Amino acid sequence: MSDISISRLPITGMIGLRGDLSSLGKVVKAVTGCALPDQRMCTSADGHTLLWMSRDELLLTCNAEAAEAIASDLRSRLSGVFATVANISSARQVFELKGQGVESLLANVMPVDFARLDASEVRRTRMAQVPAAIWRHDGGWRLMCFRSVADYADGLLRAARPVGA
Amino acid sequence: MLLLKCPNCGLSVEETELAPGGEAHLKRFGPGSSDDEFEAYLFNRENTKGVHFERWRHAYGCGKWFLAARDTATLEVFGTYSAQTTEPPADILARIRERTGK
Amino acid sequence: MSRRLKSGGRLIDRTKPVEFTCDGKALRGYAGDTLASALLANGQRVMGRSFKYHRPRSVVGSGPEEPNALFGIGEGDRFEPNQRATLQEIWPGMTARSQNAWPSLGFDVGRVNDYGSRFLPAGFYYKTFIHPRPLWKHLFEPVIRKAAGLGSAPTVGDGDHYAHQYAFCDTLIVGGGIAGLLAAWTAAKAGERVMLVERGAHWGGRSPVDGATIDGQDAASWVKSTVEALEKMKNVTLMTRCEGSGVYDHGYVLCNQNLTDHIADKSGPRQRLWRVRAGRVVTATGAIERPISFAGNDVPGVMLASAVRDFVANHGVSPGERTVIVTNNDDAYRTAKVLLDAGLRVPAILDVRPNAASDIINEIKSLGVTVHTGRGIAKVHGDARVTGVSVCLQSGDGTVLQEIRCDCVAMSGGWSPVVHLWSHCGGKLWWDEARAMFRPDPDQPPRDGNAQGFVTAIGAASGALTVRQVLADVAETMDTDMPACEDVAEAPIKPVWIMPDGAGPALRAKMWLDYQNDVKVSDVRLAAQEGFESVEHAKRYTTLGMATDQGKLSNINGLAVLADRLDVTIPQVGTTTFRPPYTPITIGALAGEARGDIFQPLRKTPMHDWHEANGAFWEPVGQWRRPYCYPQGGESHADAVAREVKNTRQSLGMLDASTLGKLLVRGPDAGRFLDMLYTNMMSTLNVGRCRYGLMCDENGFLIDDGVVARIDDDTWLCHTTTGGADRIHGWMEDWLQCEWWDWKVHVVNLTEQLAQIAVVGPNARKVMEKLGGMDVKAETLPFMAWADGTLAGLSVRAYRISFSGELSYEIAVPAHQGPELWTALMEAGAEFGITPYGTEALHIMRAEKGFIMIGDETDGTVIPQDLGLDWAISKKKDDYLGKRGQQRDAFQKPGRWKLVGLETLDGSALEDGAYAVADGRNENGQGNVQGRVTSTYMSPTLGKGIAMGLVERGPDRMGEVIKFTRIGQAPQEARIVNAVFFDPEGEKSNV
Amino acid sequence: MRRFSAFAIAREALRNHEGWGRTWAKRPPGKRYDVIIVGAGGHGLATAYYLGKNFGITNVAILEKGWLGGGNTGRNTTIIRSNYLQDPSAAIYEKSRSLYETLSQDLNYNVMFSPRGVIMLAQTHHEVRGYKRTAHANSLQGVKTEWIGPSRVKELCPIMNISGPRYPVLGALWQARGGTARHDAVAWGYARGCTDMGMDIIQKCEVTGVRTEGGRVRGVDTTQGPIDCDKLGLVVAGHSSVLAEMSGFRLPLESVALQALVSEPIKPCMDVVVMANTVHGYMSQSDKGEMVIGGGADGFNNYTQRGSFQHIEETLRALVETFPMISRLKMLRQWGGIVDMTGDRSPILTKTPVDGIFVNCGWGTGGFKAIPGSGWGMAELIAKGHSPLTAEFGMERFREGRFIDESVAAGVAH
Ligand SMILES: Cc1cc2nc3c(=O)[nH]c(=O)nc-3n(C[C@H](O)[C@H](O)[C@H](O)COP(=O)(O)OP(=O)(O)OC[C@H]3O[C@@H](n4cnc5c(N)ncnc54)[C@H](O)[C@@H]3O)c2cc1C
Ligand SMILES: NC(=O)c1ccc[n+]([C@@H]2O[C@H](COP(=O)([O-])OP(=O)(O)OC[C@H]3O[C@@H](n4cnc5c(N)ncnc54)[C@H](O)[C@@H]3O)[C@@H](O)[C@H]2O)c1
Ligand SMILES: Cc1cc2nc3c(=O)[nH]c(=O)nc-3n(C[C@H](O)[C@H](O)[C@H](O)COP(=O)(O)O)c2cc1C
Ligand SMILES: [Zn+2]
Repeated sequence: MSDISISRLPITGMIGLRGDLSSLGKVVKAVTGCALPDQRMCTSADGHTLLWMSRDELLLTCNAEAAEAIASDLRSRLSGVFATVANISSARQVFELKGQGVESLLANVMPVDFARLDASEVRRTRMAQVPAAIWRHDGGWRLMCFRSVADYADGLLRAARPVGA
Repeated sequence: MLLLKCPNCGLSVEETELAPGGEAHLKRFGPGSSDDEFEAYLFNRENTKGVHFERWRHAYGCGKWFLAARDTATLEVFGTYSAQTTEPPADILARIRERTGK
Repeated sequence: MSRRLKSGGRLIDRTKPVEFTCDGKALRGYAGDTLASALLANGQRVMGRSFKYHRPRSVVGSGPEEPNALFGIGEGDRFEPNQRATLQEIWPGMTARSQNAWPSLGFDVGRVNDYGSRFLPAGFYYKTFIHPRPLWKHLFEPVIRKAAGLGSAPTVGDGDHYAHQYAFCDTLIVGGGIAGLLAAWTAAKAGERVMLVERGAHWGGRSPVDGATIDGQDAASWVKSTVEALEKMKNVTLMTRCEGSGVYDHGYVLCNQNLTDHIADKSGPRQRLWRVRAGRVVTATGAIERPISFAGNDVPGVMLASAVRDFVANHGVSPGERTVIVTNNDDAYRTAKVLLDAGLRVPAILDVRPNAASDIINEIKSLGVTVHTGRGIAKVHGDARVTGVSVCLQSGDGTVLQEIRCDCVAMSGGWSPVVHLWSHCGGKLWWDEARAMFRPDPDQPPRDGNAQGFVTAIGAASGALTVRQVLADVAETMDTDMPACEDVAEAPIKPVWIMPDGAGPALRAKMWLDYQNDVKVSDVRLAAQEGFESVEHAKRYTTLGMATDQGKLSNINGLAVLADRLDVTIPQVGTTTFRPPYTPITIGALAGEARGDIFQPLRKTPMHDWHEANGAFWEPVGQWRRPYCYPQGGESHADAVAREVKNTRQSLGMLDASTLGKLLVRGPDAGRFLDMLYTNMMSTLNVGRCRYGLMCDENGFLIDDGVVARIDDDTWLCHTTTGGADRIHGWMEDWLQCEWWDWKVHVVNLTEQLAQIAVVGPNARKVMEKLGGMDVKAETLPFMAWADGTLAGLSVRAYRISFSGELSYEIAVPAHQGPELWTALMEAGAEFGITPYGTEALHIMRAEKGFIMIGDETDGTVIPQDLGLDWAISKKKDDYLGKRGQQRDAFQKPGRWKLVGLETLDGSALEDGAYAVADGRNENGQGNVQGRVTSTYMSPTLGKGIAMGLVERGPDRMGEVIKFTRIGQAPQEARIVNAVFFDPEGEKSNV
Repeated sequence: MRRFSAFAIAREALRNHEGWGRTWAKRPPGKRYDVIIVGAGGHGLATAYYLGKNFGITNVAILEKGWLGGGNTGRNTTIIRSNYLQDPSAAIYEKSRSLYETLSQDLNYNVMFSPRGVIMLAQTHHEVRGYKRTAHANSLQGVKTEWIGPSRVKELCPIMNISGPRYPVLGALWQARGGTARHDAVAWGYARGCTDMGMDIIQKCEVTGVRTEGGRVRGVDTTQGPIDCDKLGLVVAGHSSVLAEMSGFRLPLESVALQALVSEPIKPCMDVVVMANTVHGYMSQSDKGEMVIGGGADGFNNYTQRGSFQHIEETLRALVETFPMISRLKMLRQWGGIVDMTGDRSPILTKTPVDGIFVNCGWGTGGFKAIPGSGWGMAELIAKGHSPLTAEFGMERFREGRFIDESVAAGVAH
C-alpha cells in the first residue's frame, strides 16, 4: 500500500559549531565549500551539508571518517576566534525516509506545516516525545534524533506508517 | 494551546515545542543584597491578571530563550523579543498601550 | 409498532443486508442503517433504561444529541460501552448489548426507583443517609455506587490502535451541511487552504431531508455537485465521519475521525485525532431540535419531529403508524409531510400557537390533517410504548379536552444552534427573543493571540433557519454571492417550555428535561426553591446537562424553566459553560500512538544490548534504563549485588556510566562562569586535572554534583548526574542567555556523544595496561587526573576518578565505539574475573565510602553545608549561585540536621526512610523528630548494616545512640558514627 | 434551619417538596461586619463556619464574585488524603481528614465523604524510598498509612496493570481512610451552616478594592458597594495575587491552569483512588460512575480556566498505560481551574503586612482535602491571632529559607 521506506543510516560525520555565524561561515566555506545557510536553511557541497541550527550554531555533516580531520582543520582556522568546534558524530542517529506520503507520516508525530517548509529548510522540532530535526535530501527526507532514542524513533515512525506498509 | 513566535529563528511554534520560564526581567540579587531584595527576586512574582512579561525557551527548536508580552487573562500576545534585554522594547509597549490603554 | 417501510430511505442500500445481533438476538438491517434505525426497523422500541429511575426509554433523536439509546458495542478487547445507537452504523457481525438494566431491558429491577421517585427528587442524597454514620460507608454508599454508571466497564485492554495527525489550514470548516459546503467552496475558490470536516457519514446536513431548491437543483443534487467540485480542488481536504471536537486557544482545533467503527475490517487504526491549527474556524454545525416538556414526554415513541422524519426519509423506517405531532413552530409540519408521503398517518397536529398561518400549514391542512391550535399535550399514555395522548389547552392547567390514540409523538420545541465550538474558547452568545434561541454574538467571538476573532458561526449554527436565511448568512459572512433559492415564509415560533403553561406539581413531576439523568421540571424548580439560583448551581444540584449527551436536548429547556421559576428572563439566567469535547471521545484516541514500546522514549546507552543479552535486571532512571544488577543462574538480586560489590572490591568490576551528563564548557569566560555555577573554584583547576564540584540553585539547595575536568585553557568538561544532564545543560544555557549574555562561553552537551565505562578495583590498572596504548601508571596518571590516549586501539579519554573508593578509571570513547571497548575490557579482564556491576552495587560502594548521592542525601531542601561539604565551598568567592540563599536565617541556625554515619547496635540495617525520634510531641501532637535516614544498605564488604542520615547537630554527637522508627515495630537503636565506613584514609584509590 | 433526614424527605414527598427552604440565605450586603471573608470557595466558607462555630463570631460576611463553590472547589478531582511528609502539612491535612469523617453529621448535610482508600503507586526505586520515608513520618504524626506490595495493590485495584512493562508497580503507600467527597456538597453544606448562624453570603459581589488606613484594614469596595470590616480574610485561591495587589503587598504565588476530565459513567470498576506519580496521572471513580481524572498544570501564568490540551493527552496516555481498560472509555468533559502555586508548593495561612488582613492561599493543586482543617486553623488564626495548625505556614518561610517542601519525597502533587 505504501512504499515508504525508513532506514537508519550508518554513522554520519557531524561537527557542531558554535560562534559568530559569519566567522564560522567563512571557514566552513573554505574547508567544505558549503556556503553559510540562511536562517533555518541548509546548504550542500561535495557531500557536505551545512545546517543552520540557531543564531550561533551550525551543524556540518560529512563523511564519518573525515570528521575528526575536518574538525581539527576548522579548529585551527578558528584559533583566536571565540568559537567552538565539536565532533559529535556519535551523538545522533540519522534516518532516511523515502517514498510517497512521508510528509503525512511525519505529520503524525510532528507539529510541522510541511506545505510551508522551504525546500532547503531544516526544521528542528518535536517528534512525539523527543527532539528531532528534518530536512529534504535527495528526493526524500533526512531525520535526525539523539542516539539514545533511536529505537524509540524507529518504533514511532513504523507505528505511524500507513497500514500494509 | 499557545502559538508563539521565536524571534531567534523566526518560527511560529506551538507551545509543545517550547518550555515556559516564568516572569521576565527579574533582577538578580546576590550576596550583599537585603532580605527584601532577595525575597522579591526569588519569590514575589507579579502574577498579574493582565499583561505579563515572561520567558520562554524554544526547547525543541533552536534552544534559545526569548521573551514574550502576553495577557494572562485573554492570552493575547503583544509580541516576542530578545532575551538579551532588561526591559520590553518600545514597539511592544506601544502596542500594549494601544490595545489596553495602559 | 415501528417497522421498515416498503420503500424509501435515501441512505440505505436495500441490496446490501447486514446481519448483526442485539442482546444476543440475530437481526438484520441494511448498509447505511444506524443501530437505532435498524432496531426500529426490527420493531424494537425500548433501547435503554434511564440512569436514576431505570425507566424504559427509546430513541428520541437521530444524531449526537441522543440521550437514551446507548449500547455496548463489540466484544472482548473491542467492546466499548455507551455508544449512541443513532451514530453507530451497523456492520456485518456487529454485536450490541443494552445497558443499565438487570436482568433484562424488558424487565429491570432498578425500576423500583421509578415507583419511589417522589422520594428521590433532585439532591435527595444530600439530605439523607446522614445517620447513623457507619451505615453510609457500609450500606448507603455501596448501594448508591452499585446503582451508578451506565454501560459496563471494559475488562481488558484495547485491541485497537489510534493515530494522531497534525494539520494546518487557513480555514477549517466544521459541518458539511449546505452552509459548510458553500463556505468551503467560497474559501477554496479564493485559494485558501481549506479543511472541511463533517461528523456524519454523509454530506449535506439537514437539507436533503428537509427539502430545498438551490441554484435550481434539489438540495441533494446541489450537495453532490458541490462536493464533487470541492473534491477536485488541491487546496481542499474533505473528511466525513470526522467531528470538530474542541476549539482551543490560538486556533487549535481537535477533530476526531472515525476510521473503522462502521466496517467489519478493523485492521487499520480505529480513529485518527487531527490536531489542526487553523487561521480561522468556521462553524457550520447546524442546529438541534428541542423537545417540549409535557407529562410522559419520555415514553418510548415520543421523539423529536426531526428525528421522526429522518428515520422515515433516511432509513425508510417508520417510527410509528399513527404519529401525533406537537409543535410551537412550522418546521414540524415538514414531518407531517414526510409521514404522509410515506403512507403513514398523522391523526392530529397540536400547535400551541393560537393562530399560526403559513404556506406549509395550509399545505398540510389541505392534505386532510387536523391541526388543533392553541393546544398541547396534557399527558402521554403508555409505559413502554406510547398508546395515546391527552390533549389540553396550552394556556390552561392541563384539563383534558380530548384523547387521541397514537403510537408515536413527534415533538418540536424549536431549534437551538449548535454553538459548542463557538463557545469552547470564550465566544459569547445573545438571546434572540423572536427566534427563541441563543445565537453566537459576532461582536464577541473567541479571540486568538492577535486579539482577532478566529471563529465564525454560519448557517443554522448562527441562528439562520430557512434555507434562504442559511445561504444568505453564509453569503454575507463569507462575502460571496448567494446561490439562487426561493424564500419560504414561516410563521413565527411561540416559545413554549412546558406544556401546558399552568401545569401543576403532579404533571411537572412527569415532565422530563434531561432524559438520561432523569431530571424533571419539578427538579429544576426545586433547585431554584432551595436557592440554587445560578444556572451553574442548578446544573450541579440536579445534574441537568451532565449526562453523556451534555444536555444537547435539555439545557435550554432547563434554563427556561429555571428562569420562569425565578421570574427572570432567559438571558439573565444564561447558559452553563460549554466544554470540549462536542461528543465524547474515546480515551485511546487521545492517548494516541503512545502505547507499549513507544509509550515513552526509552533511552538506551551504547552498551544497552550487551546488558540485555547478559541478563541485566533493569532499573528505570528517568527515561534511561540502567542495569540494576546482573543476576547469574538462579541468583537473587541481593546475592547478585553482593557478588558484584565483593568482586569489584577484591579484584575488578566494570560499570556502564554512559548516562552521566558530560557538558563541554568552553570560552574565554568559561572559568568565571563555572565559578558562578559551582560552589567551589573551577577557574583555578590545572589543565589535566579533575575536581569534584557542587551546584546549588538560588535558594542554596544542592541540585547536582560531579567531577569537572580542565581540558585546556579555555575548556572544561563537567560531569553531571544522570538526571542532571539535560537539566544542568538547560540551567547553564539559561544563565548564559538570560543573565550573563555578554560572557563568552559555549556549552556543548556531549552526553550522547560519549560512552563512558568505569573500570574499578585493585586490578583496574592491570587490565588497562593489558589493553595497551597509554600510560596509566600512578605517576603519569595520578588520582584526579585525566589523559587522552589509546586503549585497545581506540582513542579514549581516561579519568582517574573514583566513586567507589577503589582504584578506578572512567574511560570515555565515542558512543559508537562503546560496545567495542566494553567487550575488549570484558575479554582482557576475564583473567581477573571482571564483573559488570549495576546501579545498586554502585550505590552500596559509594555509601560504604560515605559519598553522597544526589536524590538520596539531598531532596531539594538540603544545602551542601548540611552534608559536611564545606570543604567544597570556596570561601574566596564573592558570589556563586546559591550563596545568597545560604546566608538566610534558616540555614544559619545551629539546630540543622547534618550528615553522619549510622550503625545499628546489632548490625542489622536501618529501614529506608526511617526517622530519628526525639522526646515529646509538638504543638500539633506529633511525635518530635531529630533526624532521618538518607541511605541504608547491608554492606557486603563489611557484613553489616550501614547508613547515612541527617541528624540534628549530628557531627557533634559522635558515638551517641539514638532511636529510629521501624514500621510496625518498636524503634531501633543506632549509633552516630563517621559516615566513611570503608577505607577512611582513601588508601585503596590512591595507588 | 430545617434538619435534613430521611423522615423529612418522606414528609416532604407527600407535599411535592414544597416545604424545603433555601440552602443559604440571600440578603443584600450590610454596612459593616466583624469579619469579611473574600471568596466563597470551600476554604472561605469553612473559615467563616468555624469562626462562628468555634469562636462565636457570627457577624461575618462571605463575598463571592461569582457563584459560591464555583472556583476550584467546584472543579477539583476531590482526592482526600493526609499522608503528607512534612509535619506541618501532615498536621493540617490530618486534622482536615478527620473532620471530613464526621462532616456530614456536623453539617447535617451529606457531603458523601467516601473513605475508600488512596493508593500512591511507587514505580521507581526512588519513589519506593520516598514513600517509605513518608510512611515512617506518618507513623510519628498520627497518620495511618501503610506500605503495601504489588500484589496487595492488584487486590485493591484489579483493573490496574501492575506488571509494567515500562514501570512495574513496586509497591504503594496506602491510606485506607483517604478517599473522596462530593465537592459541591462540601461548599453547599458549609454555606448552609454559615447561614444557619446568621452570616451573610453575598454572591455576584466582586471585591474591587481594599481600603486601608494607617496600615490597618477598614473595609472593601465591591461591585455591590463599599462594606466595612474589622478583619478581612482573603481566601480566593487563583486570584490571591490580584487581591494582594489591592491590599498593597505581594504574595509568593503564580497562578496557572490545572485541568481535569471525566469519562462517561460506567458500572463500578474501581473502588479506590489511585495516584501514579511516575507517569503523572491519577484517577478515581465517582459515585455516579464517571472516572474522574486529574490532568497536568500549565507551566505559564494563566487566568482562563482553560488549559493547554497536551496535558490532557499526557495524562491519558499515562493512565491507559496504568489501566489499559480505560482506553475504550470516552472522555465526556474536560475543564480547568486556576490554581495558586507557591515556591515550595505548600499553602500560606497567615497574617499580612496590613493589620487585620489575613490570607489563606497557595493550596495549588491539592487544597480540597484541606478545606475543613484549613477553615478550622484559619478561623483560630483570625479569632486569636495564632493557631498551631497554621503556625508554620507563614510567608516569612520563603525569606528565611524554611521551606515546607512536599515534593521531596516523590514529587507528589495532589
Ligand atoms: C483540576 C483541579 C483538580 C484538583 N484536584 C484536587 C484534589 O484531587 N484534591 C485536592 O485536595 N485538591 C485538588 N485541587 C485543588 C483544590 O481544588 C483547591 O485547592 C481548593 O478547592 C481551593 O479552595 P479555595 O476555597 O481556596 O478556592 P476556590 O474554591 O477557588 O474559591 C475562591 C473563590 O474566590 C472567589 N473570588 C476570586 N476573586 C474574588 C473577588 N475579587 N471578590 C470576591 N470573590 C472572589 C472565586 O470566585 C472563588 O469562588 C484541584 C484543583 C483543580 C483546579
Ligand atoms: N426551518 C427551521 O426551523 C430549521 C431549523 C433548523 C435547521 N433547518 C434546516 O437545516 C439546514 C441548515 O443548514 P446548515 O448547513 O446550517 O446546517 P445542517 O444542520 O444542515 O448541517 C450541519 C452539519 O454539521 C454537522 N456537524 C454538526 N456538528 C459537527 C461537528 N462538531 N463536527 C463536524 N460536523 C458537525 C452535522 O452533522 C451536519 O451535517 C437547512 O436546510 C435549514 O433549512 C431548518
Ligand atoms: C468530581 C467531578 C465530577 C464531575 N462529573 C461530571 C459529570 O458527570 N458530567 C459532567 O457533565 N460534568 C462533570 N463534571 C464537570 C463539571 O460539569 C464542570 O465542568 C466543572 O465543575 C468545571 O466547571 P465549568 O466547566 O462550568 O467551568 C465533574 C466535575 C467534577 C469536579
Ligand atoms: Zn527558535
